Amino acid sequence: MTGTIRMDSIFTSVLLHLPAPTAPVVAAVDWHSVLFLLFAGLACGFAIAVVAAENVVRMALYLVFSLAATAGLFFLAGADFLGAMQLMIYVGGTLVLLVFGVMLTAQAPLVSIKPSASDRALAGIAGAALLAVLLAAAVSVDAWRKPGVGEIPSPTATPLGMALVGVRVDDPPAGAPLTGRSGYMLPFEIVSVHLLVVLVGAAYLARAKRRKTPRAIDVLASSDPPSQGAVLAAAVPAVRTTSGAGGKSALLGGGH
Amino acid sequence: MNPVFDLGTQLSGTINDTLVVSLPHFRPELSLAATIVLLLLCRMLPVARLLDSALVALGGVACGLFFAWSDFRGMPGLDWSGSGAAAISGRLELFGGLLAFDSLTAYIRLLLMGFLVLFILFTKVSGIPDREDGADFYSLVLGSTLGMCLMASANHILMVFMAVEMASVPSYALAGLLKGRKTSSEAALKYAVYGAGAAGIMLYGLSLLAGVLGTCHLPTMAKQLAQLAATGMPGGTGLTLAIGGLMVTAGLAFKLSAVPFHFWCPDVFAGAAAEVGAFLSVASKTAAVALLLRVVYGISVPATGESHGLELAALGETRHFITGVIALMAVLTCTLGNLAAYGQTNMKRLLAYSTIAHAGYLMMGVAAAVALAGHNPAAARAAVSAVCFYLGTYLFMNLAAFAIVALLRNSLRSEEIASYAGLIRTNPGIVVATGIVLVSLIGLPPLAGFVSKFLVFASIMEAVTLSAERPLMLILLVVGGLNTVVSLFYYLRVLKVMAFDPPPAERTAEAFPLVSISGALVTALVVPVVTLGIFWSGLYACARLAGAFAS
Amino acid sequence: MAEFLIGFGLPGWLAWTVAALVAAVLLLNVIAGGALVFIWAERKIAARIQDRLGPTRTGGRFGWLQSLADGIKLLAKEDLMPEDADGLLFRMAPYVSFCASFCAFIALPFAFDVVGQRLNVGVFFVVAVLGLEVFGVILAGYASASKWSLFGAMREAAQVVSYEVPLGMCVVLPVMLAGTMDLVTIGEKQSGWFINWYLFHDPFTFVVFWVYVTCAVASVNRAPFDLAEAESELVAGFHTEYSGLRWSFFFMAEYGSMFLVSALAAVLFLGGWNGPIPVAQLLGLSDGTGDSAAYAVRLLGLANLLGKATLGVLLMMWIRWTLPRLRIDQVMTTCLKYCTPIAAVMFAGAMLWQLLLPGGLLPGFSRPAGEIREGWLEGPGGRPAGSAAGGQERVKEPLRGSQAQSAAEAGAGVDSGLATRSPR
Amino acid sequence: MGESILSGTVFAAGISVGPAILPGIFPLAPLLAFNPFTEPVGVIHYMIVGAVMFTAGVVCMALKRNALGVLMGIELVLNGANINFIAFSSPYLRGDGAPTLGLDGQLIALFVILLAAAEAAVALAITLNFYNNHATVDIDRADDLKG
Repeated sequence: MTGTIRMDSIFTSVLLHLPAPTAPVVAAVDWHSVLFLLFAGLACGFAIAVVAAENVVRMALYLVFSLAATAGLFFLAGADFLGAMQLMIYVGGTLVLLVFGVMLTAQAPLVSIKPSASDRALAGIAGAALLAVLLAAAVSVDAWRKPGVGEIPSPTATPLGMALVGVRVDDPPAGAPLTGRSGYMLPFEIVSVHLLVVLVGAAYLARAKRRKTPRAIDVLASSDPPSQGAVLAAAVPAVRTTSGAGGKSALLGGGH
Repeated sequence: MNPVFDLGTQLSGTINDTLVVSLPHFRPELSLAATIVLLLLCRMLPVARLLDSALVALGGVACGLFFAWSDFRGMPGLDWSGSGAAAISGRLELFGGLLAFDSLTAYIRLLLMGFLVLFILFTKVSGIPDREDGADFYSLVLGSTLGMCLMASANHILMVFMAVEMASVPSYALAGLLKGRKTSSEAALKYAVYGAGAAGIMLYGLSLLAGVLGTCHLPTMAKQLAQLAATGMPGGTGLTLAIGGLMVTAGLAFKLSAVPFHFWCPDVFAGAAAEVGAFLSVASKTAAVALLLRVVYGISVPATGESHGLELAALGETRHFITGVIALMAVLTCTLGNLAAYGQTNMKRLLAYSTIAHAGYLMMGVAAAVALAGHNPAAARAAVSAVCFYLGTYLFMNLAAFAIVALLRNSLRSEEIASYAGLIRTNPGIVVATGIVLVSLIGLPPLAGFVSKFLVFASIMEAVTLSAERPLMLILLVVGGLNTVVSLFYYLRVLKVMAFDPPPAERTAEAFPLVSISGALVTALVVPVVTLGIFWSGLYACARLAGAFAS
Repeated sequence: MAEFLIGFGLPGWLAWTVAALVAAVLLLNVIAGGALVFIWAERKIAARIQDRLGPTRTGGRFGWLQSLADGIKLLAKEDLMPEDADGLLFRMAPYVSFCASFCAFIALPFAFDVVGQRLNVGVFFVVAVLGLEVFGVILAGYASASKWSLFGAMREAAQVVSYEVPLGMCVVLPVMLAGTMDLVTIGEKQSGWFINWYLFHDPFTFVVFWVYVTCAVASVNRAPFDLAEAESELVAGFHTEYSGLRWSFFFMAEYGSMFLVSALAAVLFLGGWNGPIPVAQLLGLSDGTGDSAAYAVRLLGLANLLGKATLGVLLMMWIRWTLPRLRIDQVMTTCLKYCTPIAAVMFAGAMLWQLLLPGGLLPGFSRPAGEIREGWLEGPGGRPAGSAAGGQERVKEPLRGSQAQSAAEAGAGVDSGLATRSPR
Repeated sequence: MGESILSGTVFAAGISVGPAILPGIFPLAPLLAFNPFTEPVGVIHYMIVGAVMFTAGVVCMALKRNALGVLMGIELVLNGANINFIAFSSPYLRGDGAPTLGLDGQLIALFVILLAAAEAAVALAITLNFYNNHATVDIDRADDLKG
């Protein structure tokens, strides 16, 4: 325990200026388990709250809490870097984006769209069944039911970084097969191409189309009714859809 | 514990593995990635903006095709005579085991690249995308294809998931290509939501499998699984593995549009542009079948080694399970696809159900291959070859079908079957071309579709006689045959409308003549459908080499 | 401290809880006390820049007690909530903001080893948690049921998400130079003369420091990037509808964040707790020479870091009262067209510099030697042992999770979890 | 370890009867015998959290009519899987002799986080596009294509 807990040192060395007594530490409460329970409770509780909530903004908020608590679980499991990444990318990036989307669409009638009671009952039953199956899958493996050995994990940032450039510097875990340990340079590089493509796609969908001169194919009217995004629609090649679907969408389109 | 750790050795090993072993076999993918960057750069520079993005994409893809072809030619044991000399898969593990490079990878990549070349030509002719969207569209298409290439070579759980995501996520955006249209945005939303959900379920299944087996590397997983199976799946691992396996199957089935995960397919095809439909139905399906083969073989057929025989025997039960699941889904998929195609009035929806039905036939072939794997490796190889051959012919058939739909849409402004009525009076050439494609899709001689269907059914027949799955394979055979008969009617109904119904009164525009750029494109796509029905040995030799992956 | 309490016969769990509470309260005081001082400073500085006097009455000529008076006023103020507001979210928002700002302090070192929880991924943790503050603002904007608030929140969301990109790139640069994300080690690697500070490490870090300053100002929503609360257009932006104590929580969060990014800049670029002249080292004092010496050295380090961070906060105030507010498109342009590319190029440049000129241009000033890696070199498997960081023992230390929602569990519980766990 | 204040008094009753009532074949029995305050957690506990999150996500996807709600469900699903991967990778949680993924689990989780971000970006763009065209995010209103 030496040299690690440093808020103590403010107190011990700065304020009290006393050496810490060296009594043996006897604490029967396993704080790791307690913290696990706390974070697990938060993660599960808020996950269920996401399902139960009807207001989409609150759903987003509960999701933030749930995923932040998941980051806590990651820290507890010894995945420090992953915990930080979860907070940074997932909670700080993806969810902000999601909340952004919620804000853009959060008009009064859309904030809480309630599912019907029968849907709810059905989803509840299906969910319970699914949970039972998954729990059975988790519980039935003997090896997973053993308590953790509490082997102290080493910090993972450097081994992760090295693995990402293709060199594995971590020890193979005890009992794991020796083959099949690969470096992860390929996914690290290729995911950048993926992110680029995805950004292009998202930008394409999100940007308003500014066409200077409509093509001949666009001038011919289509049966698709002008929608909310009529500005965008003007530039889209005309393809007549089925008369049935077209009529239906005309009805829907007239509705708003 | 590791032996004495030496960073220098490790690094030089990695560099060697990357530069000398892996990258030379990764050139098609690299050229795709480079083309994507080039496409975006071209848009930034004022001078390069004058360049048509279709040309840039075409250049890059042609490069990729060249590399894929040289890779394929470089495989040992390519035998054009088809005399049955044993082909060798030439299996390599790239990037430290993340990817497998063997004859299947090379073959599927060849198909994908060839498809892309034709596809870009097709989109250039059909006019979607226009110049302004070109760079976006082709970036998405190439990015998605990059993922599909990885699907064909995934050898690691991460790569399985990542490849599926890389292939899918750009496809979601592609489905919403016509972004001002209600149906298109609806199609994109449905595709994205269902696709992401399926990917999530697959990931959970993969996590269970990896957790039980303690590794993420597919061949190692097979080894571990064999060990577990040899000791009788101790401690309830069997249940967990089965649940995990089923969840993975759900994800794969979504990509294959197999029942019961098919419901997105008709809606997406109907809502998205026909061009996107062509891409999804051909490329996406090809890659999905390849990934199915990869995962199924990776898990249930151990790599050759000193204990190969023992492990193969130990995994018999696993293969039985997998065969059962795939065969059941194949039966459902095929039947439902063909039955639902009946009521369709929209050509794209009809082709969507046709795609579903064909996924069913392909899965039958895969089921036969798995059933045979433990009993007769040569027959299993033949079954894989049949599936690969099927994929090759399917490329031309479906691309031609969608091309006809897209080009007719451009001139007739409709994708309804009814609007095709009486086309034979004005455009007999188009009707003949459509007829050839549809008859080939049914699987009637003397067209390409017949040969591929024949090969698959022959493999199932062989599985009936040789494998332990006799009743199941018999069912497959019967269902496959019945389905072919059923499909006859709805394909021929389209032809009947085209040939015998009077043309609609309000039709103003003419369909395109066969002597035009559009007509030339259709001809170029239809000719292989005919020739492959007669001169099929060349493609079959390639497919046989691809089948060698199963050895 | 927990060991100390246990020495008095307290049960372990109680001792750890008390220790955690003390730590939490200490951190809380940094924010609350800091806010008091900084609000007063802001008023004075604003006044001086605008050529007036600022607060002059409460507490004497300089208005020392102005903030305290403000605080009392805020406590006494009626707490209003708009009728259409979403009650739960409206109440929750200030605390979310404040908690995020507060949690980031857990991993911030105030002097060598004086840190709430020394984290192996300290830099990332601080930046990540700081980014969560935006949720409070968004929630406040939404829950207020006011269009001004919502506009402010939307702007904030767009801005913060965008600026995290260049900010992250800037932060990665010192991480690359130090070879670790542990803030304590990063600070320790800059010990010695000021020339060792990463600011002066090479021209690229010097440039990137200013990019960091820009991004940091933007990410804590200070002028000229304070579009979320642009009072000339949006009344008061996201906190238009807030008053009283809840409003003050937003302010505490803002000043806490300002202090935090300044302190982070100090640790990453400005030598952390190491002064420009290594006084302690020249006097022969170090951590090892005895308790009083260690005490003095740490106190000095604490003063150093607080001073640097305060300077950073004052700089932000100076900027605020000098520069006009940017338009939203200018904000985005600054981020995407300037900050991000500059940071990327500087990153590449610093990398090349490390590769080509590892010793630096001035050989006279030697940098602290020793490769600091995170334990994989000193593992048990017969590997060569890496040299230790700053003489500190770096065994594979257990990782204790600690970014709890509140500080209480974060500070302490974890530590004892270890204690219990290790004997197994 | 044994003389825990909490385990000795508060939990003793409930814990000790757990295994007695439930026959050993019922696999949940060891879990009920788990004293959460004094015993170390294992892989199974993380997996339960993962399963609950996954189920919540699936139910969310099936139940919510708001497209953004469905996207939130997807995030939950992916996180459920991620928790599993982390649990399998952790040396802290691994039981004696259990298979473990080591760092691979963390690497996969890392890439899942990245891929989820990419997926969310596209899904969000699609949703906003849908909203532009339909003036709603109610996924049940997306029924033009069921013709």
